[in-house]
Amino acid sequence: MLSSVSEVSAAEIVPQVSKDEYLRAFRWLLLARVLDEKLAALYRAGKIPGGGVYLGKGQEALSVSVGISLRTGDVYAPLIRDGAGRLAFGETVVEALRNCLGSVLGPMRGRDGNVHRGRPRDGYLPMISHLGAMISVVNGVLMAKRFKGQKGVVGATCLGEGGTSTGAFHEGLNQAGVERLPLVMVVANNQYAYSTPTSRQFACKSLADRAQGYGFTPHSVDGTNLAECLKVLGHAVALARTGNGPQLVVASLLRLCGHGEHDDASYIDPRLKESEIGRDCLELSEEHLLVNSWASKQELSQWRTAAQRAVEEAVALVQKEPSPDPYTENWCALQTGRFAEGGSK
Amino acid sequence: MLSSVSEVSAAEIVPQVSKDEYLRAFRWLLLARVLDEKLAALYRAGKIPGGGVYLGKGQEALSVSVGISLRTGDVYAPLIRDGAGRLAFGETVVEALRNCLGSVLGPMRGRDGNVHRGRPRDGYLPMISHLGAMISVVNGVLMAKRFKGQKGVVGATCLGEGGTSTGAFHEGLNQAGVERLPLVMVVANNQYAYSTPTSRQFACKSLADRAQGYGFTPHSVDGTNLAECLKVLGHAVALARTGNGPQLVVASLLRLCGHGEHDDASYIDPRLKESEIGRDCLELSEEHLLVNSWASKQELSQWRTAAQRAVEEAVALVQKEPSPDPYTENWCALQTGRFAEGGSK
Amino acid sequence: MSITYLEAIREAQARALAEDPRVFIYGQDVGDFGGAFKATKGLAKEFPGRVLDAPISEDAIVGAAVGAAIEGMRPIIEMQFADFSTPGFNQVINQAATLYWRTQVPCPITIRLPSGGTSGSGPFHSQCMEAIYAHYPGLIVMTPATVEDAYSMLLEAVAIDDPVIFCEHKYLYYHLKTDRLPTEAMPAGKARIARPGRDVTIVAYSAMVHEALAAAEELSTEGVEVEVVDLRTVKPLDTDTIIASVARTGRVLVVGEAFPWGGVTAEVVARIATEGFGLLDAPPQRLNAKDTPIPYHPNLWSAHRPTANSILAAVRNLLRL
Amino acid sequence: MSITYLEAIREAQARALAEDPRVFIYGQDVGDFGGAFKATKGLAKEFPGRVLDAPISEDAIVGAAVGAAIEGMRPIIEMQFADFSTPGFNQVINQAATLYWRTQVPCPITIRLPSGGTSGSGPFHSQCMEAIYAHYPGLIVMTPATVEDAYSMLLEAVAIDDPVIFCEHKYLYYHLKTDRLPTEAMPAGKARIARPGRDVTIVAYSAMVHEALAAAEELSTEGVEVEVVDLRTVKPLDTDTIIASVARTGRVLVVGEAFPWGGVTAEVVARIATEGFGLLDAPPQRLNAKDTPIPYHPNLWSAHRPTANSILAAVRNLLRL
Ligand SMILES: Cc1ncc(C[n+]2csc(CCOP(=O)(O)OP(=O)(O)O)c2C)c(N)n1
Ligand SMILES: Cc1ncc(C[n+]2csc(CCOP(=O)(O)OP(=O)(O)O)c2C)c(N)n1
Ligand SMILES: [Mg+2]
Ligand SMILES: [Mg+2]
Repeated sequence: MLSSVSEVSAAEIVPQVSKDEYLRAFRWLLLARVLDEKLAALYRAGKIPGGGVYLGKGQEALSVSVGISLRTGDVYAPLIRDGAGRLAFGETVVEALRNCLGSVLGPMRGRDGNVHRGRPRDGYLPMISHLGAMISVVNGVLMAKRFKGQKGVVGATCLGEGGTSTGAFHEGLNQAGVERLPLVMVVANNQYAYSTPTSRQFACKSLADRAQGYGFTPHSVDGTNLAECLKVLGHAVALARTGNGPQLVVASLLRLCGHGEHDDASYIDPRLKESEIGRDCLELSEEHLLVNSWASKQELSQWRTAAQRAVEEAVALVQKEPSPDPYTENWCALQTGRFAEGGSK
Repeated sequence: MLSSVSEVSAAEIVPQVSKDEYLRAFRWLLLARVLDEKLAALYRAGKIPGGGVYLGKGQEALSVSVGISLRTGDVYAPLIRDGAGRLAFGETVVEALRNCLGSVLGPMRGRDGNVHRGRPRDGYLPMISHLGAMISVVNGVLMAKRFKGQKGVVGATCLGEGGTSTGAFHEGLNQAGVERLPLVMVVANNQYAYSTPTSRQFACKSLADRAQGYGFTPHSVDGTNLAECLKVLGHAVALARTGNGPQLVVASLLRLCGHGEHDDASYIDPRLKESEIGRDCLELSEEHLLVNSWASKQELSQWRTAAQRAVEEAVALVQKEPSPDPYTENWCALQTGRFAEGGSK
Repeated sequence: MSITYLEAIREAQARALAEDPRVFIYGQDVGDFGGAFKATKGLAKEFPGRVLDAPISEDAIVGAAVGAAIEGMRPIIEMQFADFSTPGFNQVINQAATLYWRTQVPCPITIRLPSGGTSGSGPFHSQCMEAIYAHYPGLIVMTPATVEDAYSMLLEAVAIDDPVIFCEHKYLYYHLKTDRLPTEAMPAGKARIARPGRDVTIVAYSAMVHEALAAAEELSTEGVEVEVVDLRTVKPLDTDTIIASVARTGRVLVVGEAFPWGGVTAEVVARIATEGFGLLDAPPQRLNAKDTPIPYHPNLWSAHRPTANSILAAVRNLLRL
Repeated sequence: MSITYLEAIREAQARALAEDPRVFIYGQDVGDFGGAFKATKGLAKEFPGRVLDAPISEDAIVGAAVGAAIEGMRPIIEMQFADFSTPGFNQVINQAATLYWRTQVPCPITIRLPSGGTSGSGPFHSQCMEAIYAHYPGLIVMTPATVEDAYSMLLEAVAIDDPVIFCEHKYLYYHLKTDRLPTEAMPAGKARIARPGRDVTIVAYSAMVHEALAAAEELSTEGVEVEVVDLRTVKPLDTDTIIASVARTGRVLVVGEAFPWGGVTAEVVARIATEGFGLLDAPPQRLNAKDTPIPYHPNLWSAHRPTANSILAAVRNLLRL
C-alpha cells in the first residue's frame, strides 16, 4: 500500500534531474573528493592530531544527493562518509578542516574531532561514534518541530550497512514509523563494515526489505550513479516532506578507500572492485557530463583546480589557527556552572 | 524464495494434528489455566511474596504449542505468559509454584521469583525481565550446540508484540539470520504491551512482515485456535530442525487478563474483546473436543477436577516448604568463591 | 489534604506542563494509562498531545529526548523502572551527557528512574543506578528523600539546562506523605540536615534517609544524638555540608542502598577522607547492600539492603571505635 | 624476541584456543582481519571455525556468549572499543552477572575491552569503564598493567568460571614490551608491589601504573622513595596489599584514568579510610581524569588525564600534608 502511494507520488513530485542540479551536485562531489584527498595527504604527513581520517571515496554521489535535497529548516545527521553531503548541506571546507585539525575555532573547538562535527542549532547534528545512535535524535528534533507546529520539514540521516545491525537502528526506525515522522533513512551498503562482509552482517537479500516492517517506503538506488541518486533522494525527501511518512533509501556501492586511512582494505574482494558497484562515482559523473556535453574536459579540469585551490587556501588558513589551550579551557561539562564539581582531587 | 521452501516442506513434514496430540496439548492447556487461576487466588489472598503475578490467560493455545513441539535436547526460553508451554516442555506444577511462592526448594531458591525460572542445564532458560534479552542467549546455546556437532536441535523463544520494539529483538533476530540458526521466534501479538496498543508500538500491518528482513521464514497463526497453533508451531519447529533456518511465528490473540493481577485492564478496547481474537482458546478447544467427539462434557469436567486437584496438592506441599534463610544464605554472586569480596562495610 | 511522594511527582509534572509549553512527557504507558506507577495519571487528558506513550525502546526514547532538547523542548522521560534504563544507557552517557561539552548546545532533559527495592521485586525491578550515572561528566543526579524534595527537585530538574537523572524511590511512593506541597525549596546541589545531632553523622540519601532517621530515633532514647545528612543530590555532591557535619560530630557512617563496590558511599567516604581527614575521631564507615543481585524473597531482600537495624548496629560499632 | 602487550593478548588467546576446545572468539572483525587492533591476528586461520566475525550488535554478542557459556563453552568476546560495550551493557550486568546467583549455573565468559585514552581518540574511543562494571555483583574486573599480566591474566580470565571484564589498555598495546612470556604468574585478585618504597604509596592500575612509576623515578632522584602498588584486578580489590603498603608508608595517593566521580580511586580511598585509618599520617589523596568527556585534541587530552607530572605534583603536595 505504502509503496503504491510512493509510485504515484514519485511521478508527480520528482521531475527528471536537470543539468543545473546535476552540475551543482557535481561541484560539491568534486570538492568533497578533493578535500578528502587533502585530508589523506595531511594524514600521511602526520598533520592530523592523533590520528584517524575517514573518507567517503566512492560514496560522494549518494552523500551529496542527501545534502542537496535538504533545505534550511531541515535536519541532517550525516555519518563518517558524508563529506559531500555536509558540504552540500552548508558546511564550509574551513569548518571541516578546523574540526579535523583541531582548531580552537572549529565547531567542536578541539574537544571532538574529525567526522564528529556539526551545528546542532542549525539542524546539522554532530554524530557520536556509536552507530545507529543518531536516528532517534533526528526523530526527536522532528517531534519537537511537530510540537512547534512546523510543517514541511524533513530529517535525513545516514548509516552504513553494518550500522543496521545495531539495536539503535531498529528502535529508531520503529519510532519514526510509529510517529510517522518525515525521516529519510539513508543506508549506504558499501559491502563492508570495516572488514566484515555483508554475509556476516545480515541475512536478507536487500536491506530495503526491512522497510515494510517499519512502515517505511523503500527505495533502492545505484550509489555510483549521481543522476539516479539525485532522483531517488529527491523523491524520498519530497515524499517525506509532503506527509508520506518515513522513507528508507538503500544504496549499493563500494567503499573505494580503507575503513580509515590506516587501513589498506586488502580484504575487499577484487571481484567487487571490478563489478558495477566498484565504479568510481566521480569518474562516472565526469563521463556523464562529457557525454551530455554539460561540461568540457577543460571545464572539468578547471573545476578541479578551483576546488584544489579552495582546499589549499583553507588548509593554509586553518593551520595558522590556534590549538586549544588546556589552561584557558573551561573544564566543565555542564551548562549550569553552579553544578560543576571541582572534581575530587 | 524462503517462503516457497517453507510451503513445500510444510506438506511433507507436518501432518494434520491428530486427536492424540490435540488431547495431550489440551490437557496441558487446561492445567496451565487452572494453575493460573490458583495463582490469581493466591495473589488476592496475599500469599505471593511481594507481589506480582503474571498470567497467560488467552495465550495458552499458542504457548502450549511451542512447548509441546520441542523435545529433549532443544532449548526453550519462554516469557511471562508461557505457563502452558513451560508445563508442556517439562516443568512441573510444583516447580512453578515453588518459584512463585519463593520456596527455597524452587529452581531459583527464592533469589528470583514468579516467571523468572528455569533450568539452564536442561535447555530451559530462565528469563530476565529486560524484554528481548533472551533471544541472543538462545542463539548462543544453539551456536554452542553447533560447535559441539549436535544436529537436529531447535531453540524456541517467545515475546509479546511490545517486546519486538527493543533493540535486543532486532540484534537477536539478525544474529540468528546471519548464523542461520534453528531458532523459532514466537511473537504473541496480544494487542497490548501493558496499556499500550499496537498503534503506538509498531507501524507495519503484521509483525510477520519483519521476517524477510532477517532471512526468517514467516508464519502467521490465529492464536485462539489450538489446532492451528499446533500445526503452525509444529511446522515451524520442523523446518528449523531440518536445516531450513530461523522461523518467525506471529500469533494474533488477546490478553484475557490484566498485565499482572494488579491491573484491571480497563484500557482494553471492548470491540477487541468481542472480536474473533478475543475468544478464549480454552473454550474454543473444549468446543472442538466436543464437536469432534474427542471428549465428552463429563470427561472435560473430570479433567478440570483432576487438574485442580493436582494444583491444590502442589500448593499444599509447597506452602509447607521452607522459605530462604538470610542467615544461612550464601551471599556470593560468584562461582569462584575466592574472588568474593566481603563487601565493603 | 495529604500528598504522597508519588503524587508530588505527578503534581510537579502537571505544573511543569502547565507553566512551560516546551515541556512534554514521553515513556511507556505514560499516556491515558498514567504510567505503571500512575505518576502521570490524568496528565494526558489535561495536556492533550503532550504526554506520549513510547514503544519499548529505551535507546530511542532517550535519543528522541536529546533531539527534542536540541530543538528547544524540555522533555521528561519516564523509564518504567530504573533497571530498564540499561538499554538506554548509551544514549544517556554518550549522547545526552556529552552534548553540551562537545557543542555548547545544552541538553535540558529529565530522566525519571523509579528506583530502589521494594519487597518481592527481585533482581530486575529493584536497582539503584545513581552511581552509574553520576560517574559520567555532564549529568546531574538527584535522589529526593522527601515528598517536598520529590516535588521541588523535579520542578528544578525540568528547569535546569543540563540532563538530570531523577532517581525517585519506589519504596517512598506510597510510604511518605505530607500535608502540602512546598512553595519554596532548597536548591538542588545542597544537602540537608535531616536531623541535627552532636555525636555521630549519618550521611544517607533517598529511602535510606528514613532508615537512618529511624535508627537515630532509637539511639536518641539511649542518649546518642545522631545527625542525619540527606544528600538530596548525589552529583554534584555537597561536600561542604557533609564536612561541616563531620566537623561537628567527628564520626561518620555513610549509608547507601546500592551495591557495595563503588557507588555513593565510596565517593562520600573518599571525599571525607581526603578533605576532612583531620576532623575524624574514628574511621569513617560505610553500609551498603550486599554484593549480590537483589533477591526476590522478602526474607532475603530485607537482609540484603541496609535497614534501621543494620544502621543501628553500624553506629553502635562506630561509637566504640 | 620481543613481545608487546598487544601480542601477549594475542598469544594468550592462541594458547587458550589451543588448549581448550571449549574456547572460541566472537567479535567485530576478529576473524580473517584479526581485529581492529590485530589482537586476534592469524587466529581465524590457525583455529578454523572458532574465531567468528560478529555483526555490529553488542547486545546480541554478549547474549550469545552467555548462551554458549550455559552450554559449556568458554567464549572470549572482543568489543571493538570499551566505549562500544554500552549497547551490550544490559546483557553484561543483568544477564551474565546475575546468571550464577540466580541459577547456580556458572557463566565463564571473558569480555575484552580495549580501554583508555590515546592521543587524538576523543570522547568515544578513550573511555575507561572498569568502575561501571565493578559496581555490579557477579563480575570480575581485570586491569593488567604489564605485558606479563596481559598474558597470564587473560589466560586466567578464560579459565575462571565467572564472567570477567578484561580491561586492556590501548595506550600500552605498542608502548610496552617484554622479552618473554611468563610461565608462572601471580593469581588474579592479588595486587603487586610494582616498586617498593618507604615514603609514600601510590596505588594505580593499568596505564597509570607507568605514569606512577615515572613519577617515582623522578622523586627517587630527590630522595623520596615511592612504593607503587599495581592493583591488577579492581574487582575483587586486594585490600590487604594496599593496606600493608599504607602501613609501611603512612601516605597514599590513588590514581585512576577514569572520570572523578566514583570509580576505582573512590573505592580504594574508601577502603583505606575505613580499614586502614590508623595507619595514615596524612589524608589519603586521589588523582583522576577531569570531569568532562575525553577531549580529542592532544593538548587537551594530555591535561585531561593524570600523567607522571600531575602525579609528581600530587605526591609533593601529599608529602607536605
Ligand atoms: C555500536 C558500535 N559498535 C562498534 C563500532 C565500531 N565501528 C566503527 S565503524 C564500524 C564499521 C561500520 O560499518 P558500516 O556501518 O557498514 O559503515 P562503513 O564504515 O562501511 O561506511 C565499526 C564496527 C561503532 N562505531 N559503534
Ligand atoms: C527493556 C524493557 N523495558 C520495559 C520493560 C517493562 N515491561 C514489562 S512487560 C511490558 C509490556 C510487554 O508487552 P508485550 O511485549 O506486548 O508482552 P505482553 O505483556 O503483552 O505479553 C513492559 C513495558 C521491560 N520488561 N523491559
Ligand atoms: Mg559498510
Ligand atoms: Mg502484548
